[in-house]
Amino acid sequence: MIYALKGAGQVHALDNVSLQIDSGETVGILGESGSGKTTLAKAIMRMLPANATCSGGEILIDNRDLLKLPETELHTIRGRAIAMIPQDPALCLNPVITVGCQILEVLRAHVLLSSKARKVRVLELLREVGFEHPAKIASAYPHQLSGGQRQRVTIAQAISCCPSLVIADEPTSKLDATLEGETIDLLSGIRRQHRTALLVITHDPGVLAGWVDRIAVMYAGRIIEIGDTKQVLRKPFHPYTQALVQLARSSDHNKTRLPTIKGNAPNPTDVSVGCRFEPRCSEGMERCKVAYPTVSAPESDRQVSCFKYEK
Amino acid sequence: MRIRTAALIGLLLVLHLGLLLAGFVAPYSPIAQNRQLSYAPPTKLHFRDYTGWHLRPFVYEWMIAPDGYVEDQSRAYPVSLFVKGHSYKMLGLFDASLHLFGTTEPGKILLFGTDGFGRDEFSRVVYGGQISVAAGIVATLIALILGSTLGMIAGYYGRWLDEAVMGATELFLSLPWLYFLLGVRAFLPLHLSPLRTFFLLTCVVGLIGWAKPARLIRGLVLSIRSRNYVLAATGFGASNLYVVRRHIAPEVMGNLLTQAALLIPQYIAAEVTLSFFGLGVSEPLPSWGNMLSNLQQYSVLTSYRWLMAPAGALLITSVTYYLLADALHSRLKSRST
Amino acid sequence: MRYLGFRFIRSILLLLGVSLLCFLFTEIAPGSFFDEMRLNPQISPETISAMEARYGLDQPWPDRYWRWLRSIARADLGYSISYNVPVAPLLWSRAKNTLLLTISAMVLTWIVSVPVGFWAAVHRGRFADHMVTVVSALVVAIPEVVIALSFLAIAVRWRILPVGGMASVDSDGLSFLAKQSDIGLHMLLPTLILVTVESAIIVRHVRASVLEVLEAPYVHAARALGISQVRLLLRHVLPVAANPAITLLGLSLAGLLSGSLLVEVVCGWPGLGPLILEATLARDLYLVIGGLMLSALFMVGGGLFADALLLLFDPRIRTGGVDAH
Amino acid sequence: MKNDQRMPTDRIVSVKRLCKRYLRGSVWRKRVPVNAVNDVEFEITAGRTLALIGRSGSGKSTIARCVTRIEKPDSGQVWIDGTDIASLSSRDLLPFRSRLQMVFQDAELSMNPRFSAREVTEEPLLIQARHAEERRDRVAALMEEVGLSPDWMDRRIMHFSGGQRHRLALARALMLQPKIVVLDEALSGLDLSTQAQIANLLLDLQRAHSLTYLLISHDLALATRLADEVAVVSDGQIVETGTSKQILTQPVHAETAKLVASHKIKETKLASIMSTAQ
Repeated sequence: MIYALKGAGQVHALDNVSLQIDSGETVGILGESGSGKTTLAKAIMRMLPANATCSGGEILIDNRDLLKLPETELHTIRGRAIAMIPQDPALCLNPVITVGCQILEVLRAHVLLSSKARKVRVLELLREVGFEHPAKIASAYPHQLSGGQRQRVTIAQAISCCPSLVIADEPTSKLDATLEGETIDLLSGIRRQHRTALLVITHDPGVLAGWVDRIAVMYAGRIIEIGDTKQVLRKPFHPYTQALVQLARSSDHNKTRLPTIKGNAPNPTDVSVGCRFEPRCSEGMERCKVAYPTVSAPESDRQVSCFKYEK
Repeated sequence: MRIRTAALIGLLLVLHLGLLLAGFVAPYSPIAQNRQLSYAPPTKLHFRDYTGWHLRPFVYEWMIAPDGYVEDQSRAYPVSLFVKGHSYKMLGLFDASLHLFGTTEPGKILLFGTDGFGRDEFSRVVYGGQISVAAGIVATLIALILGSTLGMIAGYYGRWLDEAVMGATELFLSLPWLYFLLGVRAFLPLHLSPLRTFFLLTCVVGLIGWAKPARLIRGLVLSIRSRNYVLAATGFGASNLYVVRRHIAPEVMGNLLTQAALLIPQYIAAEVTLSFFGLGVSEPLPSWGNMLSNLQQYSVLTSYRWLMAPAGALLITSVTYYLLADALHSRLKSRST
Repeated sequence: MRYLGFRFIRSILLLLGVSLLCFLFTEIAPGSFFDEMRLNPQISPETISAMEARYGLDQPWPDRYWRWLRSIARADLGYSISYNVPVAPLLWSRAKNTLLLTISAMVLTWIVSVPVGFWAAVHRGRFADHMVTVVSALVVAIPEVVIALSFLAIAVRWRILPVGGMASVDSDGLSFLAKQSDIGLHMLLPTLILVTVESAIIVRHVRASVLEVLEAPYVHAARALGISQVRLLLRHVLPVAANPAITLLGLSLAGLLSGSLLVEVVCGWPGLGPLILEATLARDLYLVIGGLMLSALFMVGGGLFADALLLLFDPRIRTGGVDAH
Repeated sequence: MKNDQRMPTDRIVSVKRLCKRYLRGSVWRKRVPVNAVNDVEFEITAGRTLALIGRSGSGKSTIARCVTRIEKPDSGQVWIDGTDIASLSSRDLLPFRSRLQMVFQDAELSMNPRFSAREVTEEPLLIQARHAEERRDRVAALMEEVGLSPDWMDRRIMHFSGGQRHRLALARALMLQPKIVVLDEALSGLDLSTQAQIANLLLDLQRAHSLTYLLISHDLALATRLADEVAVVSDGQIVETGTSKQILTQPVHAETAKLVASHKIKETKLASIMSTAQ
């Protein structure tokens, strides 16, 4: 159970979140802003800001618990076992170092290779993420590349040491439509070649459809539904997921009102006992207000925490 | 944070009030010389004598002895508050002769001892402060007014005007300010009446110092002008004046305050340095600068430590100003993000 | 490279501007050296007007300015009236001492303050950081005059450092090496004062810019990729922080030169400072202008040096990306 | 494109041969024109919505800024309600300012952080110095209309969430009862649910005040859902226009085809999974 406090007063960013990712599997985290999905990613990488504390639970990577690891040994894990693709590629590259060197840095930190071999590996990586003439890109500086190219460089950095898990935090939110498609194809391509597990975080179900194995839906710091992508999108259980999926399905007849979820995002500071979606839930019941629904499994390897399915 | 700023402002107010009412605070006239008491150490306040404790402190008179001054224990002079003393012009308006503290004649209370001519150092520090601090404040006003207007014009009206103002600032900044100050002072006639020197000095310091605030204000105005909410305002048909009044001025005002708190101590130091070189306020009139200038002889520096008093006063004033600047700066940063 | 060329032209313009400014000062200055001479009766008015003609003070100011400019180009800065010696060699002999003092003070300041600023920023919040911030804030708050005098007082009282002048009285007899060490010893006090004053300012700037870089997203991203703290600091944080630090180099030269003037006068170091001060007191205009021009030359030279360094360190300028200034 | 000089009557907004060039690059770099807008022509009929779609950097927001005269176009005409405002001086432009409003991309930046909600919303009235007395009620009415509770009127901007700030920006834009509202990527960067709520709000407002929208966006799905006609912009030129249906079903120009293709991939993936959904 990860329970993080942040900012003035206690903000329960994550509450009783447990998630399993097998090697080579791709899991999508679907959640709106304020649902704690980015905090989860940071918690896994042990990159939480100073005022956040993990008050329980553990994070096992190849059954080594990260929470117990001292700070000094962490850098052997980061980039090697887990790597992160940052949300805003435009800002995440050092402006005064060439792109090639920045990838070289990651290799230097983890892989024992001669400097020549490392340079070759960098060019390989750049070609792998879709650059036709990697040499030119390697010698360029970040401000000379476009947004899409910078995104691909950060991906190359992440996969440089073939980590067992790659976390992509909102890989497509800063890009426009066409680049979004290219990034998704790139990510799914990498997953096949490197057999790495992938954790994709986004707020748009459309991004996850078709290539992600399992989806976990998060709301107000809790995972409210987990299941196989196809089944969750085809027959969502939790009312919140149903609304989200409905929103993503764009019907072609235009100028009609879109289905929406009434009310607005939960306030992270208030600690209400009942189910946090209750105020916006169309099928809210008395029970929802009083207690938090336990996790139930209406179908095989599907979990949802909502009183509708509780016997 | 709020208490710290208030406390600092309070301290500064007390300081400035003390300097303003120099006549009242200083027991003796800064110019009155007393040949027998040249380089006398500060008088010691006593509370106890052979009879026992006294609530009212009392002092002894200094007597010249072969190896310096020794206390003449024979007669004690009680120190009392609000004593009648030599008459002076209060705020240059009316004559008054009330002093904050003092002792009965012929006993003398010399908190900071005396200088070469036997003049009371404490009174000179108080009177000198008047000139130095006033010079600092007036120079800062000139520099800030000039700097902010030029900065605003450069930031707002852009292109060639911006180029011209920036060229001028770079020109002024490319000369070390003390050399520049000396240079300008050299071209002004040397012996002037104290008032004209003071006035000339502050203008010179102000005229040289406008470059830095101008560049800061220009940067600020440029950054605000490009913000979306200014574009939105122009979208509603806002005139330049409106944009300046509603969006740019509050931001600039905040920074001006911090700049002022930063510049005043620097310009006081500039005046003190100039007078230290003998180019500022001329001799009879006390100013922290020219009081320090006779410290240049090593003999004075080593044996008469209390003559460093003006340096102490200068230190306290500028440290308080810098602390105030710091507090204002952090308050400003927290408010505008 | 066009960047450096452009900066060079800009500095030439600056120098021209300064010379114009100085020349204007001579114009607006009420009276001149000769006024005093006119007062004393022995010198007849004809000789004064002849001398004025010799210095060409009677021609309209544009051609005087042009003639004066040409003379500067030939490094002949006019004639010092109070010393009866051409200004240029006099200035240059003193300027060497000032340069010696300023350059060594600057180098020392940068060796001291950049690591300290960096170290304080890295240990943000801990005791070291607080200590550095408080001390540097205090030193910045104390005016230079006070610092100079207190250092002088301490040095004089405890006789640890030779005070005043550039070489001890019996320095001619010493061997070359002993002479150098003797000058070095004499130089210690003024340099110490200058370094204290300057490094306080630079420590604060370096610490602020390093802190800013440490918060930058690309540093978080690099740390998330497992790059060790040390390597991260040296390879990622330092180069980015170098840019603001170098720009500061050019600016701090102004502070250093002004400081050196004060310190030279206080410590009696025979540099440009005391010379200009005497010239100001004697109202020897050409000497003062010469001094101003020379100090402007140092400043502009320093600025160009900083620009060259910037070109070396910051690729963004080389490749014409973000306009770093 | 008909190019008669006659002043188009039913078209409330008509732009002809609009050109705008930026010179980017500093003094010692040769000047490079960037997201130039050359020879753009389009029209919007009253009460309808035209969407400008294009990749980032294709110059679509420059067009928006020229139409609302936040920036002065180099050449061309912008007919608003029968008058060409492209070359008007800022003083004559004042009456048109109230008819033409722009909502910026990131709402947070388009509001002065020092202001309270009321100050932000009433700014247009302040500038145009109108309805001094019942300014407060107009602000309350509009805040209610965009779905914000009026008693939040005096809270500072910082306390509002992203979605709420977008609503505030809309309220501000409607303060002068404009006829035409230009939305520069007003919905990108929002969560799906907030995006849907704002989109519905836009539709309601259009119907209630018979507004004309010029929507700038890179998200084809959203644009086709909100707009009647779509114009595709590529490197500062309009390469194709048509109704949302035409654009989606038969894209002609290569750029449009690319946009529609990437949109379609996402669509088909979702649709195939959910074909059996209720």
